[in-house]
Amino acid sequence: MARIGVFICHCGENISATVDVEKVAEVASKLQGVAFSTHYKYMCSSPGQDKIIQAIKEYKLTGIVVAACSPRMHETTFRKATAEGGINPYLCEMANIREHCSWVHEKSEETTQKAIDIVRTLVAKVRRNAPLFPIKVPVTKTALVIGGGIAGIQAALDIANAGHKVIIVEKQPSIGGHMSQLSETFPTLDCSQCILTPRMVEVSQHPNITLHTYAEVESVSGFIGNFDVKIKMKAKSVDHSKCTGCGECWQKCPNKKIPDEFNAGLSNRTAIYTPFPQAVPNKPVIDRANCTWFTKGGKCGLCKKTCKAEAIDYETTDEYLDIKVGAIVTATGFDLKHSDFFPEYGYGEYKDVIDGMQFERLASASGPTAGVIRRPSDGKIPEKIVFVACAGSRDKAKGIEYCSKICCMYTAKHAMLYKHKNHEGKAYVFYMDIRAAGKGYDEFVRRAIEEDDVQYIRGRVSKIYEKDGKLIVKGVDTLLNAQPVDIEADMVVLATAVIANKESESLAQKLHISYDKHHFFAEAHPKLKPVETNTAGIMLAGACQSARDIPETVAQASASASKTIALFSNNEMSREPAVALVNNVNCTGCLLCQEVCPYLAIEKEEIKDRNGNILRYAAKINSGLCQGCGTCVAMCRNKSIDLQGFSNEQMLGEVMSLLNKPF
Amino acid sequence: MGNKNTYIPYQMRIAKITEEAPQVRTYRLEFVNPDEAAQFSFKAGQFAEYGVFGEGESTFCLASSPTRKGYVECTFRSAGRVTKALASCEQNDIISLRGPYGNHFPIEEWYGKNIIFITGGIGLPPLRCVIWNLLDQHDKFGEISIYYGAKTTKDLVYKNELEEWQDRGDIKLFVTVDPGGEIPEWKGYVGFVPTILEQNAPKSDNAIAIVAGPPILIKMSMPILAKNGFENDKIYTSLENRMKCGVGKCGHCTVGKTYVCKDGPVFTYEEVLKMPLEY
Amino acid sequence: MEQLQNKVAELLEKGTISLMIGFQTGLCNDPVPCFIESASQISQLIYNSHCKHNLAVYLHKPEVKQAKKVGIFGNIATLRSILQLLSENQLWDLELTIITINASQELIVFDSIASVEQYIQTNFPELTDEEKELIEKINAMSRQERWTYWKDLFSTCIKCYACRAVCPMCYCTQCTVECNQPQWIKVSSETSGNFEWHTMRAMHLAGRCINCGECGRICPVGIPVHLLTAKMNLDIKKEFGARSGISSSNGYALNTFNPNDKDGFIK
Amino acid sequence: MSQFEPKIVAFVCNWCTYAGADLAGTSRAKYASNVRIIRFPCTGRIDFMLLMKAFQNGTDGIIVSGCHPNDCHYTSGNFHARRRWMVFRSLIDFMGFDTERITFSWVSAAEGAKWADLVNEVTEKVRALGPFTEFKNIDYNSFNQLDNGAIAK
Amino acid sequence: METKLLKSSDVPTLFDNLIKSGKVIIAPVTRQSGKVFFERVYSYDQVEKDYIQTQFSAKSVVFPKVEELFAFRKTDDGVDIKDTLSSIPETVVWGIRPCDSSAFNYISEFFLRENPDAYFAKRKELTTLIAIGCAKSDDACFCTSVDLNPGSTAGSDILLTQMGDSFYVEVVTEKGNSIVSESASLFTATPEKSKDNYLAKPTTKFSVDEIAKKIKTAYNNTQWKHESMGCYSCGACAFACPTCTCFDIQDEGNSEEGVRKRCWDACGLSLFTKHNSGHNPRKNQTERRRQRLMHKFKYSVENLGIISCVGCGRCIRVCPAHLNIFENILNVTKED
Repeated sequence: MARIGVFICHCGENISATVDVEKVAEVASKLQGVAFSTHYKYMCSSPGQDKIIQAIKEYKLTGIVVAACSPRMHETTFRKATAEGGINPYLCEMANIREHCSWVHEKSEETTQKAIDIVRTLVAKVRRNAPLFPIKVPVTKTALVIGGGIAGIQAALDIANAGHKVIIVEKQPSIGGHMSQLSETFPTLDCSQCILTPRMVEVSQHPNITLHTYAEVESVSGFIGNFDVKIKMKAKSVDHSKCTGCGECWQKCPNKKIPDEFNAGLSNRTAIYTPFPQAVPNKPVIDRANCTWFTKGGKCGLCKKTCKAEAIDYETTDEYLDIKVGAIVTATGFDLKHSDFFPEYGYGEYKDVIDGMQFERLASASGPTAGVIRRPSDGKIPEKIVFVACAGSRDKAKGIEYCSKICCMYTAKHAMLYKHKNHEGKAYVFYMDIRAAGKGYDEFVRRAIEEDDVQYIRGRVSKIYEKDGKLIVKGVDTLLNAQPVDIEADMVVLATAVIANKESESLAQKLHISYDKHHFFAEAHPKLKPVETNTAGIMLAGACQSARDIPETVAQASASASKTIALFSNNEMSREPAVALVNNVNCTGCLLCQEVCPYLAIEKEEIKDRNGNILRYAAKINSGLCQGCGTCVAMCRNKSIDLQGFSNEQMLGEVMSLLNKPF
Repeated sequence: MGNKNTYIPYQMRIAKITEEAPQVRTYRLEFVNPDEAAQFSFKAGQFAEYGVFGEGESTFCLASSPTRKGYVECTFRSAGRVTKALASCEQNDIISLRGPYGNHFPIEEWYGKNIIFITGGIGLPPLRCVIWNLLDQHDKFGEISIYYGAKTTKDLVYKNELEEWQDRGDIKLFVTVDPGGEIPEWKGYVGFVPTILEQNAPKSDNAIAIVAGPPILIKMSMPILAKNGFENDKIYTSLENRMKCGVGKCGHCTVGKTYVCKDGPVFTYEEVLKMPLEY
Repeated sequence: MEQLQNKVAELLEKGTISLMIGFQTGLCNDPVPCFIESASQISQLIYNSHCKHNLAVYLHKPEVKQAKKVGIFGNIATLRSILQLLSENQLWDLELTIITINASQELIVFDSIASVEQYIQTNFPELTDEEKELIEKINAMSRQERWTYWKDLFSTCIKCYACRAVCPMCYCTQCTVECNQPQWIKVSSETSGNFEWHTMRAMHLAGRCINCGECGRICPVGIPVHLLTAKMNLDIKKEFGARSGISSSNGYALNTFNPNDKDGFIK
Repeated sequence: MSQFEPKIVAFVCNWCTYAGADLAGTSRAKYASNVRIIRFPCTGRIDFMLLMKAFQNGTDGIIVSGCHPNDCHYTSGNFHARRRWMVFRSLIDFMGFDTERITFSWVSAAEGAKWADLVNEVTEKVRALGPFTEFKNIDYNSFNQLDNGAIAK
Repeated sequence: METKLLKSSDVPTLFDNLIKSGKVIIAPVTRQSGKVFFERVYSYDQVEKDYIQTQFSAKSVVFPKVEELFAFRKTDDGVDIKDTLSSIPETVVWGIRPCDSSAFNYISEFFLRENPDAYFAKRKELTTLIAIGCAKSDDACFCTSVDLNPGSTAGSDILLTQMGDSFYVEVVTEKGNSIVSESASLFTATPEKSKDNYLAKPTTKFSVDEIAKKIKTAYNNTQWKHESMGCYSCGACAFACPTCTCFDIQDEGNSEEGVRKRCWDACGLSLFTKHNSGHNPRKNQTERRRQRLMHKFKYSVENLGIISCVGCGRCIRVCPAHLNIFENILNVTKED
């Protein structure tokens, strides 16, 4: 039968003070299957471990029980020692007679008896332990980056520069994301595009990066190191391999009245278009929803006629691309809450009440006004602008209790930019608190207040309405004991809340990652695993996780990149072998277990005869996905599933021996 | 057995363990109680109930030759609850043994005849007993040839004895492995036992054929033997039905009216054909 | 009855089915299952209010599987069993034609599983009054009384596994009582072991049992085993609002959960 | 005579309650020594058959404990377990088991103190109930053996 | 064979004497399930008087449902084995029906003719059967079809037949005689009488000789499939049957100590013949059902010269599917 070695640790005095270790060792030596038993002052010390290694050799042990502290403390230590002794490390178990016994009970017969029982239980388990071998999973050294904003760009470049292939999927016709829309960036006021566009170009030219714009993730299956992803390539109607990006087509396009997303609706674009001049790739797509050819059924066709490269092809359809990747970085960014849920502020009703992004475009040299700040209604240069921070954020009533984090800073920036461009103009900021905790942030706000004398008013705006060409902003100044403030403004800028991307929920479901009630993706651990998700191999970068500014986003992108690179540093990863296995001879294929698996690790297997006819179905567990919770094991009616390391034999053995029953 | 209580087993001490093949072990068992050893005798082809206390009993043949006294040997593949427990035993562990049970090969009737053994895999052990029995009195028999095969070279049991027989030179030994089961240094045949049998077309005059092993092997070999003129009553085989008691009581092994445990396990092919197809 | 016989004859004729599972008259006019493979046997086929067997259990038989195109005469219980079995990935290897006779004695040949589901919705059977009464009676007992009640009954259990054999939901090729590594339940029949067996059976059927009551009806020693699963079903319906055998897609309350499940009993 | 010391088996999950018990240890909380812990990866792994076995083989009380809802290391093991326990509990109650003898509890890795209290509480409760003999008494005097010739135990 | 008379009013006294004699008394008892079982009784009023047939036969007296063959305990130099033969008590079975008694003849032959079974032998030797002839029968009864009848004495030690307010006593064996002589005062002498008017008259379903003839060729009858289709493959019939003898041998315990038991098994259960390899010689219920019936009416005749069916009808009463053994037999012996 089994030849088990039992090693009782004194843990200095920690155990021996209340437990009679000699007695435990002596009783243990008589247990069924025990070939050797001893006790020692510090089992975890290297002489202690040597005792194990020696005993294994000397007594040809087939199993080890170390009665000492909690396995959470030293299991790995002793399993290593066991391995050194020359037998499979998983043949070693720990009996916890410190935390669960010596420390919690007084010195007494009972305490010693309890220690003995614990040891007996674990001996019974080890008698049924089987050698286990870490599960090797091959790693596909290609990363998928979802989203081509600054987060995605940064992550992609870091991974690509480490020498791994990267595939970027961007749903817009161009990468760049929100950052490409910004005018200047706080706190340094350097031009956003000037720092971004070089990176965009780098991406497009990087030998390790494949870029799929105007594309979306359709489905994701598989597991860490081995994801199978289906990508939907939306029909561009333009063959980019032929297109030279000359621009003839969009100048000719008759359909010029389409609100331009890039300029936040402040200007128009054509049906065949590139989002912005520095777009990457700088080649157009046809927005079929607005193209006469598609809406009016084959009329127009001007672009096709003009295109000398003959790149225009109305026949193209959505295509699907299957790729295999080892890791996924999710960098899908954010949306701005459209302030139409603020009737009292008249957004949408009054042309000159705009949101932060629209102001960015007005202030941007590449914007509709070429950087001159004019109000949308009549193009006049506003003399008074009111900025409203926390328009929606930190407002339970509006369902958004969180802080959007970037508004304080960009509002200060906006006010500053306005003052720099119109020295005579007046800028007011209504705020709740100013959150400027970042390198050079508070200085930046101070500069706005002190050098550019922006008027900061602590209080909320209750109402905005139009009165003979002016926007009347009614608010209170809480610092002047809540006395009402009315300002006649020419333009109002609302710092509206940062919210999750509207597709984020469906994407999370495709990726099987969890998300919070605001649909921001959830990290695996708020402190210690801030960029991982609860699905191994899927990382988070940027504002898809929560509101973030650029520096944070970039830092996190690099963090998720480094996680990916670490994963790719091995050809295969090895996982703990504590996984469930199906006995597919007995399995009835009811597959009721599929439901209970949190990791979707259970698949349907066809059992065929020699001629390939299906005889029956059975469950099959993907050991790459299985995390070994064993929920399926307990719910399998005829015990066709078992869990390595916590097998039915072992657990039943423990129970029976604990009650001192033969089994 | 007389009035002795059939169900009280002998206690046997494991004296020697041989690893034959993956999952296959041979135990040499010695009686804990020497007087039992003295009175214990059996004939080639009989089987016994081997038990692990606390786990239960399992049926397989007595693989050593009755001519070798003082111990018995058994060879088994670890498959079920009992055989797994048996396989986890170590030298000097004590197991239980009941028997010998069943009929035996009518060796005396074979004097002067040529004997052909046809078997595969774990089917050799029941015949090994007969083979040694014959070899120990070889002069009484004609030519002895053995056709034995296994899936792979690894799965061949009694490797040393196969060599020993090879070297004796007084037996024709055809050892083969299934196609794909061979290793580079393999010198024996490659192919299924029936194929090899067909190629070597054994003569049926004054010959006895003994077939044992997996059902498929038996099924495939019979027509070939027939083709070579073996009559059904010259072909012997040993059935291996599920058994519990070994003495014709528990009913598990019945094939029609026949209790394989007490009327068998050794049958001529003629007898087998008379039975319903329930083995 | 002719109606039924003619219909089946027609189905056999057209080759829609090659085997019909129905009822025939047995000893002292009890209806007993019958298996009709040719028009010549049609006359055996009967139907009356005593046709209580749950014929669905036969759908697991290899002999029936061989027939492939199978017609089955089903009372509500049978229909529910079929739905539950479908939801558990069984019966995929059969081409079923399901026939029933509704309350107003009309013959119905279901054209699709969907229509069976439909039919069930409108004819959902609760427990029989007598079952309800018994359960009430047992609930009313003191704990000790309950214990003795069951102990007494279980002590007569001979582990013939008839309760398992007649249950359409007990289709495991190897039941836990037969798996001996480890040996969960003693092979020999002793009261404590019998307790284990019946607890296990009830747990495995809780939320899957479709209350046909067969197990109780046929128990050779007269243990009302069906009450255990019936009780469990009542509780599951109460706690989780789930019912078995009403849908062919999702049918099991215990492989899913609701984060807000009551846990008053948990400290 | 000395008071009856109940035998209590605790089925706990590795991530919460086991760690909780460890914490009780490191913080030197003192509690009744009647409990014996069996470690499972997750409450979802705890098979009701094991609880049955424990009862049948003479435990006087059982504790089943794991992570609080939403804290499961495997996200949903404890939710599934909770449903199973509900059913199991009402089944054995229906069969006349004393459900007082089985206690379900959520104990997190941070609740060392709760663990200690739980053990004391259960120990007291079960001690008050006395030894669990019902199972022990049912074999060998029943119909099965017709009373004629089973080994006297 | 001696015949006597016993007043119904004296039966309790006789019963008390039996109990006083220290023997284990097994008699029909009605359980709360409403079914009648043989059980140990301690007084006459526990005994069920009005029953046609007990749910299970009395074979468990000599062949218990679960029987411990021996207990073992590991010692330093071997294993200590102690069999249970010594603990087998003297037993009297009261109220067994003639069909059951005659079944004892068959199982005795089966267990004792070859490789005699020590446990059975001991139990049989220590068991006395006091049978009571059947005043009533039901549709399931068919003893007359297998050459028995409600008054046959075969296998019994004593046969009682109720005649009005007294019992007609036939003392069949020496064992029976000793019981009678122990309470001699209760029995009055009486001449041989005809009990026929007091006994049930179950209808005869078939002629056993004819069946015996036809079944020789029945193995390949196509009816088997149809006849066994309804069978759920549970063990109820075999467990209820007075002549079914199949059993399983199981160990309980561990290598340190435990018991080796034998417990009833049934050839109808699907795993009965399954090999470890997964190969199952009797895969389908058709074969298993056939095996059971052929054994009753053909194989046991060939092996022991006795039909192993006594027409008690239990298998019919307990069958979940209401399969009917005599109908089956009749059908499979019809010409194909």
